Amino acid sequence: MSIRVTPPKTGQLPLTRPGIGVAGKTGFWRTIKPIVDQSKCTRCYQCEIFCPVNVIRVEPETGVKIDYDYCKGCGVCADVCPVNAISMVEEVK
Amino acid sequence: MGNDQEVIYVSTGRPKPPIPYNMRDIVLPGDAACPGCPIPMAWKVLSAVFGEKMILVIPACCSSVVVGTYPFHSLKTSIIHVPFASAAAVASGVAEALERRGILDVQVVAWAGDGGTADIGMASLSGAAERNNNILYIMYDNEAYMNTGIQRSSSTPLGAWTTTTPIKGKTEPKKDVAKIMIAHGVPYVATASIGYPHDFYNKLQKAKGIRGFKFIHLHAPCPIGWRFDPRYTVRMAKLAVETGLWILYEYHDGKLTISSPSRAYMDPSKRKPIEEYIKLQGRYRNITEELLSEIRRQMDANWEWIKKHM
Amino acid sequence: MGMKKALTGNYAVSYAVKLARPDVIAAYPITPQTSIVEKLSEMIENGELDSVMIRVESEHSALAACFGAAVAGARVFTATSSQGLLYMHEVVHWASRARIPMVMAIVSRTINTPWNIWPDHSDFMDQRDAGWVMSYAMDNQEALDLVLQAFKISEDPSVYLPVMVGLEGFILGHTTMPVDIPDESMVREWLGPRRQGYIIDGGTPLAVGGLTMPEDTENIFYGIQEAMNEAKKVIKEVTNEYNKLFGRKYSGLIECFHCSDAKYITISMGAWSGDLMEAVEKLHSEGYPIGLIRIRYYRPFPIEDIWEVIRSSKGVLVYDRSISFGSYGPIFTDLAGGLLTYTRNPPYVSNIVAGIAGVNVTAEDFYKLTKEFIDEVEKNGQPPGFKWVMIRR
Amino acid sequence: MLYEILFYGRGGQGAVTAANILVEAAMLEGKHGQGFPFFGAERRGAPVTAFARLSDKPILRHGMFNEADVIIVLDPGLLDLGVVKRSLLRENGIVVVNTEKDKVPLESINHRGRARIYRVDATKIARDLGLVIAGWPVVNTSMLGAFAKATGLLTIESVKKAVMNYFEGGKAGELNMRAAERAYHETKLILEV
Repeated sequence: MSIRVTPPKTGQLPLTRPGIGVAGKTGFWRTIKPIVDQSKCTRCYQCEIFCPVNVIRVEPETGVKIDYDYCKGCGVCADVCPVNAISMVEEVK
Repeated sequence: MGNDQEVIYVSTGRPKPPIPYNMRDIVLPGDAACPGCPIPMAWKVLSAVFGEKMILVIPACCSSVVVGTYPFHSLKTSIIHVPFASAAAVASGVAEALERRGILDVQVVAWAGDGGTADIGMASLSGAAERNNNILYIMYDNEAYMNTGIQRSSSTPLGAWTTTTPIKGKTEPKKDVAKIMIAHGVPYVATASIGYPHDFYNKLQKAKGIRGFKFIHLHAPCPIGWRFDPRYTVRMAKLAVETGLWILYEYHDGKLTISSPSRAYMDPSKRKPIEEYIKLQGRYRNITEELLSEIRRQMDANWEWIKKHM
Repeated sequence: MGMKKALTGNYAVSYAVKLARPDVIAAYPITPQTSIVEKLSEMIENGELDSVMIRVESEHSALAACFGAAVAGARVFTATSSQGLLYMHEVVHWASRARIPMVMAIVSRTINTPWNIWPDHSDFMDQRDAGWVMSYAMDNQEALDLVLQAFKISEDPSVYLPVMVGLEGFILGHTTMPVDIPDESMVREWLGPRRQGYIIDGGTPLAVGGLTMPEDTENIFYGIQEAMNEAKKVIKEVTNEYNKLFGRKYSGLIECFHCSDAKYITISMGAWSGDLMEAVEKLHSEGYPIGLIRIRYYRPFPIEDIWEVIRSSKGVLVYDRSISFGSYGPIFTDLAGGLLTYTRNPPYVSNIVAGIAGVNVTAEDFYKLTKEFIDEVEKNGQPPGFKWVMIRR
Repeated sequence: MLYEILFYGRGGQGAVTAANILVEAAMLEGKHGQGFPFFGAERRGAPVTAFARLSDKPILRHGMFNEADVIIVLDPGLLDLGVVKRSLLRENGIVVVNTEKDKVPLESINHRGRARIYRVDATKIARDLGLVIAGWPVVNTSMLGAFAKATGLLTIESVKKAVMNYFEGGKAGELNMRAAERAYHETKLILEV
């Protein structure tokens, strides 16, 4: 079975492609901000695993890195951290 | 964000092995989910198992909004948005077409909420299950119609407030869709929780290796609809398991097995009091003692059922 | 080699589908459509047809499964009637707005309640705003030919819209007539491989149908209107090709009968056009300047073609076999509205709604009604307007 | 010239099949045909009607009719029940009845002017040939042989070939063909009015 995929000669298709920031820079949504005490971090990866925005990276050498451009400040990372290395602080803008 | 970069994890003596971890790949930052939403958490686990090699078939639900607005979407994978009642049927069609074209390394995933599964999508779900179409159906269960603003579904638990059960709370127990699917005799049924990604991951891996119809009932607390602080999404999911209210198990080859996170709670004395779970949620703020005992009674009955069928 | 076979209208559709070789068929039984999918199931099980049949639990799922398979690259087919079509209506819109080529046969039956299994056009007409190319057969041969052409038109890059082919239940669906079945290898060569505008098969990450803002959505919908306009050309090209290859004599969107010197024109669609044709023939032989336009394609509505024929006529009588309650027959409203884009002074246009719920309208009835229309216009110089004619026997 | 033909039988006797085979036979002679059942629900044992049209020109008209040029009665009991009388036999019409008797009650046929009545014992032919399915003698193919003889509108050769095509050869095809052939020879004119 063969298929030919040829774009239409008329109109736009209702198609979307993967993109970062589909809802904009979601960091603007934040009212509280996660701050990491790297000295406490045990590299357990819980924050990275659960971060719903996928903006946390746990680097074996340097510890937790957060992309604040997109972090929505939900606080899940702070709650799942078993050693309280992450605290939520008032966002100052 | 370096969503394209490949990261190799080096063991640093962590207590638990991490998820093998393409978890970083598919979910792109900046989606339209509410803060603390469990949906992208679950997608990260799917990502770890299937990578780009999945097609999500999504009916009307929060997820159809979470992935964002034309001309982009927030997942580095394929999605077919479909009418509310049709997820399992569309997925069946996609699976048949792929098989016919010899595409065998792509998993078709019907990804629907509790409304799209337990209510409006029930007939098409039952049809696809009975036909044993080669799809993975995941019901992410946030226990109400959250996308339209917290209306009662048949999967809303007893006593929970919603905008359509505004004063008395829901007066009927939660519909147990996993048991309905077991009754279909499909190859694989499991319950899972966003609080236990390793367990969810293992179940997805198992489902990946099974031909035919697979169903996973995924418990997914919603901070907005359940009225709790978004930071507690994972805690809430775990509490549901730790109190024994949500039981993780698998049904495979006609056998029912309790999954490891729930195993300890077969012993009622190990369970946390259900109040610990319920008191954290605004949707239960008017719960009565009578209802609490009824919830306990139903939970015990559920445990009994599972023990009997193990 | 092609061959002739005595086939019911439903079987003629099944044979057309067999020639088009869809990859996936999904259907649900409903009278009077059922024998199409019964025949296709038999063809699949005895090895004549290499397709996958998804035996779904509802019409909603039938079209949904076809939609999914088509998005993933399959040529698909389904068929339904009446309540089944209404039940799948949501997905009917979904498929066209996703610009997915597919073909569906509608074996017309009226809409309930009360329970009634007999044919009129109300189920078909209920889909007229759904963005599907819509054709309607007059006999079993045309049912077969329209289904084959539907696959070609649907998969044309200028169109990329789903196509539904209508035929009346029983009157064609269960009636056996000689049907010429084209040669399989010629059809295969002519149809070519499945074509579509995009594919979602797990290759390049792509999504269809995600949330879209009003302006972008409007733009996407405007494309459907453009595609409909293009479809008019494509339909004519496809019809001509098909005529040449398989020895048919179809014209494009409409078929004309005794139109060239007619002062009065009747317009109709479907099997009863044959009965009307007999009446027109008789009136013509009696000296009445009367012709007939038969609508083969209802969407896109062939207003240009009709206008060319009726621009200098004195009166037009539209026979509709369905009713938009509180308004008129749908062909009439399409025509009357369309005419005003050409002229301030259209010919007298009248509308007769008849044959509702399967009531039999014969050549003799048409003779009488059409003659009355002409006599009335000649006598009163007034269009007789709208009439719902209930024929009692 | 267009001929309209009615078949009266009981559900399960194959009246509709007879109408369809008639179309096939017409097609073999380069003629045009239509065959169809009564539009609606039918139940086994209950009286059924099937319809056929036959013409040397394309047939434009559609749908059921209750005036016919030819009436084929598969079960003589239907005459007594008054079922056949519901339709009108046109001027110079022909009726073919499956019966062992040489007399047919004329008052059970609603005819307009001249008519010819033929008979054939299709039940006996079916029994002789072992054409019995679930206790029912299969008479429809015999009646087609009788149709060819009584009307002359189709040759017996086309009818036999159409029967063969319908059954796609095989023993059933062979037996039914022989039934049609035998009926053709055994069909007799019994009344002319």
